[in-house]
Amino acid sequence: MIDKFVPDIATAIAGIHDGARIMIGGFGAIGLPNQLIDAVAETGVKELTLIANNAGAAFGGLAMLLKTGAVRKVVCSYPRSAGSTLFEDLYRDGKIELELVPQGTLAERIRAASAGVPAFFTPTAAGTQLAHGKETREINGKLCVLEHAIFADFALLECWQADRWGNLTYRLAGRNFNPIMAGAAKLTIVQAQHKVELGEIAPDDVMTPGIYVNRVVHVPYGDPVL
Amino acid sequence: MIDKFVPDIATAIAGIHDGARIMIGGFGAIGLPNQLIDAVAETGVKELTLIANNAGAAFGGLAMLLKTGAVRKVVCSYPRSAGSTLFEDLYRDGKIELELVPQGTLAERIRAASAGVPAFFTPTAAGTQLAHGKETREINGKLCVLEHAIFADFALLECWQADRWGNLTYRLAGRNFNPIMAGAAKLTIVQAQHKVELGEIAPDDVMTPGIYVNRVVHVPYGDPVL
Amino acid sequence: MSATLTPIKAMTREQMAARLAADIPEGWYVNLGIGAPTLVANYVDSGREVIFHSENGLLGVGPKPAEGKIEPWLINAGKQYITMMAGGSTFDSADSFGLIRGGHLDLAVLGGYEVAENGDLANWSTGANDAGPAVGGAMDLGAGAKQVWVLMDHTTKSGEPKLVTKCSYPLTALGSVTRIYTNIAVIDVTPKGFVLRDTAPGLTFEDVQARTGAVLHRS
Amino acid sequence: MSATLTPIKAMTREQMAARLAADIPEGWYVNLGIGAPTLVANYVDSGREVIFHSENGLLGVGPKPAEGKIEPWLINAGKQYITMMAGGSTFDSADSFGLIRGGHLDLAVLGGYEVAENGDLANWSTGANDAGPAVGGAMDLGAGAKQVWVLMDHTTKSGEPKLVTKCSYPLTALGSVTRIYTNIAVIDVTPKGFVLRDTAPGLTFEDVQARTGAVLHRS
Repeated sequence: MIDKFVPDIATAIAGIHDGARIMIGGFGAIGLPNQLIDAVAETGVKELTLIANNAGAAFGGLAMLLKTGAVRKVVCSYPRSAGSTLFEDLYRDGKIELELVPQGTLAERIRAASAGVPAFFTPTAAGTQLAHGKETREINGKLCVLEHAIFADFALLECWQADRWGNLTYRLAGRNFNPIMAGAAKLTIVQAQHKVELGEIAPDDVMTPGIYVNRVVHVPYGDPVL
Repeated sequence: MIDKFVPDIATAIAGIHDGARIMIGGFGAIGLPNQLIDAVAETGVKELTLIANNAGAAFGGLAMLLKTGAVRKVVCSYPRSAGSTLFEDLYRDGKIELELVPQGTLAERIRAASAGVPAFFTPTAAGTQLAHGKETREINGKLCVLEHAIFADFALLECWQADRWGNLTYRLAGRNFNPIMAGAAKLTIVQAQHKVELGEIAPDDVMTPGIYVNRVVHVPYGDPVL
Repeated sequence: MSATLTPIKAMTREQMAARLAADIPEGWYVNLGIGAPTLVANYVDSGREVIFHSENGLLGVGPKPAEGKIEPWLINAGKQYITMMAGGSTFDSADSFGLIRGGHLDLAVLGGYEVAENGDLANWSTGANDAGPAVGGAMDLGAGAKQVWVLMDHTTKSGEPKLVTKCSYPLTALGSVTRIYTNIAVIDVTPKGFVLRDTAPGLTFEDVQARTGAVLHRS
Repeated sequence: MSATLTPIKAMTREQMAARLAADIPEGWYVNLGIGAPTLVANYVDSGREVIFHSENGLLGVGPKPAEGKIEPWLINAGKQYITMMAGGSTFDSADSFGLIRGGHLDLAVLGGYEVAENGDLANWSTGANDAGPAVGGAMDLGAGAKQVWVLMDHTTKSGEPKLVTKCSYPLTALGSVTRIYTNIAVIDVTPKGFVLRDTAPGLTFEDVQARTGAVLHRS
């Protein structure tokens, strides 16, 4: 019998190692796998590369990882946060690297990794600083930039419902980067608000098919806080 | 008030012209907009390019379009049909052109048009006849082929539910190429089994957001027949 | 520059947003950038359906939630709580930016540091020494939307023009801005350059030209 | 070639499918190509969960529907009615082939015209004069699945070998086949070439070698 549920968070994150490339779902404070991130921070792993849309606020999850010095590099579109200068301070002090990627290019590069598309052309960022050093080509009269798929070792995600095959649903704005990161990493680890029986999610309602998911842990933490 | 419903099939297909490039949803007999296709065939338009996974069976929809000589070229992955030699006969007689595309490459090229990705690399078909004349490049140690987005003038789709904003759902295997073609054409025309009130489809259940849809006609024809 | 100019009565951010909102046709799909552009949603006449997109994966964004009626799983790109209208839909970030990059948005309303007379936009970085640069979806919106309208003050706080012949800040997108709504004017970006379309009450063409860093054309 | 060989008792398609099915580990995600590979689903022990994918956008395909229990909106890639298991899911064609091309399938079971000793597969076209060539998802599956097992007769009806040093028909995918289940043997495709893994009851290494168009290695 296939059962992707693991008994606890420690088992869920087992194997995350120094130097790992980790994707983290979420946009702002919604859809972030905070309990998984906290647990990773507690393991004391170092030299991580994080791939995520944001780089954390003042407290919790991502901020904790950054504060403890576990992160060497961040690949993201919007590292700033209204309530915090944590990232800026580390960046200015040269303690963290940043690969800044336009949000749509970031999303598409992650989706490309999952979908077996090693590289693609996009008009986004053509002619700007963020395309410096990248191959360009005019296609259909538009200057385009060649962008490559972003792969990771681990993806940490948050979902609304999960069954034992790893089928997932998300709630409203909690979807964001979570479905596309599932499948872009060698190992996909999910924290789920609700554990449901196989078949409770109708086939047409599954948002992430279980094929992309390796481990699920039931973490009914309630509503996110901004 | 936005209302994408049109009163009848004739209004839905108005404007389809000689030489048009038309995408048609469906896989096998499921999810095919047969009533729209029949109506297009009856208008007598000619020199069409069809972009679809299959090229019709012995009767109905696509077969009728082919029989009437309306189609100059087919872009598809699997023009053969168990019960029919209609396409093969036309092809052997030089009456129809074929651009044969691996199914996944076809789907991704259509999705690329909708998603603003003008071209992408894929390992599929590398080193085979179907990559002849195409640019290739080794990426991450794998030979890949450069493939371009496929755009169309019109997309004819079939859905399960639709509301007046053009939000759509599909039923089981009826989804297939329909959601990705919505958005790859200049004008997207949908036949819907069920007309529902705005808000009846919950935000998380919408499969094709109305932004991709221009016209919807209510055609409650019942179940497809193989 | 500002020292030599007569004081004028500029519009407030709310007035600018209302002015822009009135120009959005019914049925348009519109993305509102973070900051002042977000205000535009408050000024679209409720009898006119305009469908707002939020880059984090939402279409059909409604007004701010009423006091005590917050849905904790609904935020916009600016990380503020929002509501959804009947007919709203959700999707993932790849689909959300496919929608942007694929040219399906009728309009993106963005803030700006500078707009050049050829439509170049600079709105993500004020320079190379920036501590912790951030871009978000600005470049995707700039490159992808059918029209890009910029909502910004006409000059900087120190009176320097923000409508210029050539942007000095790092670019967001090339040649994409089609119209600019400022606190003193509405200006189209056309093949011949900036064309004055409207002014704030009581202002003349010359008032606007004096505060613009490039040639202004009469419409 | 066939004239010089002693007659042997080959396995039926059903026996070949059952032989292959027994080798699929629990928990694998598997695509079954149209034709004979489809039979494999009927021979996976019901106590062992194997998740079948259908290229038209389904995961968790179950057995054939019982008489009179057809769901008209559920077909497989071969356009036959199917059922879905609890835990099944549906998605569009781009997602379905993203799943294939992205290397998420543990296994694709395909039919074949020829397999070369370097793993090249030819299974979509018998030559240039083909009237109405068709490829479907074969090239995507050949390039994308982690393993490709081919289920086919060991020779053509006229006795010509289908396991060869080099394919003569147009290729489907290069170097992707990892194992071949035929009506007389199970053969691994390894860096040194074809390695015999198992034979049909009563057959010897020499029987299989005599019907194979390339060198066969003992395991």
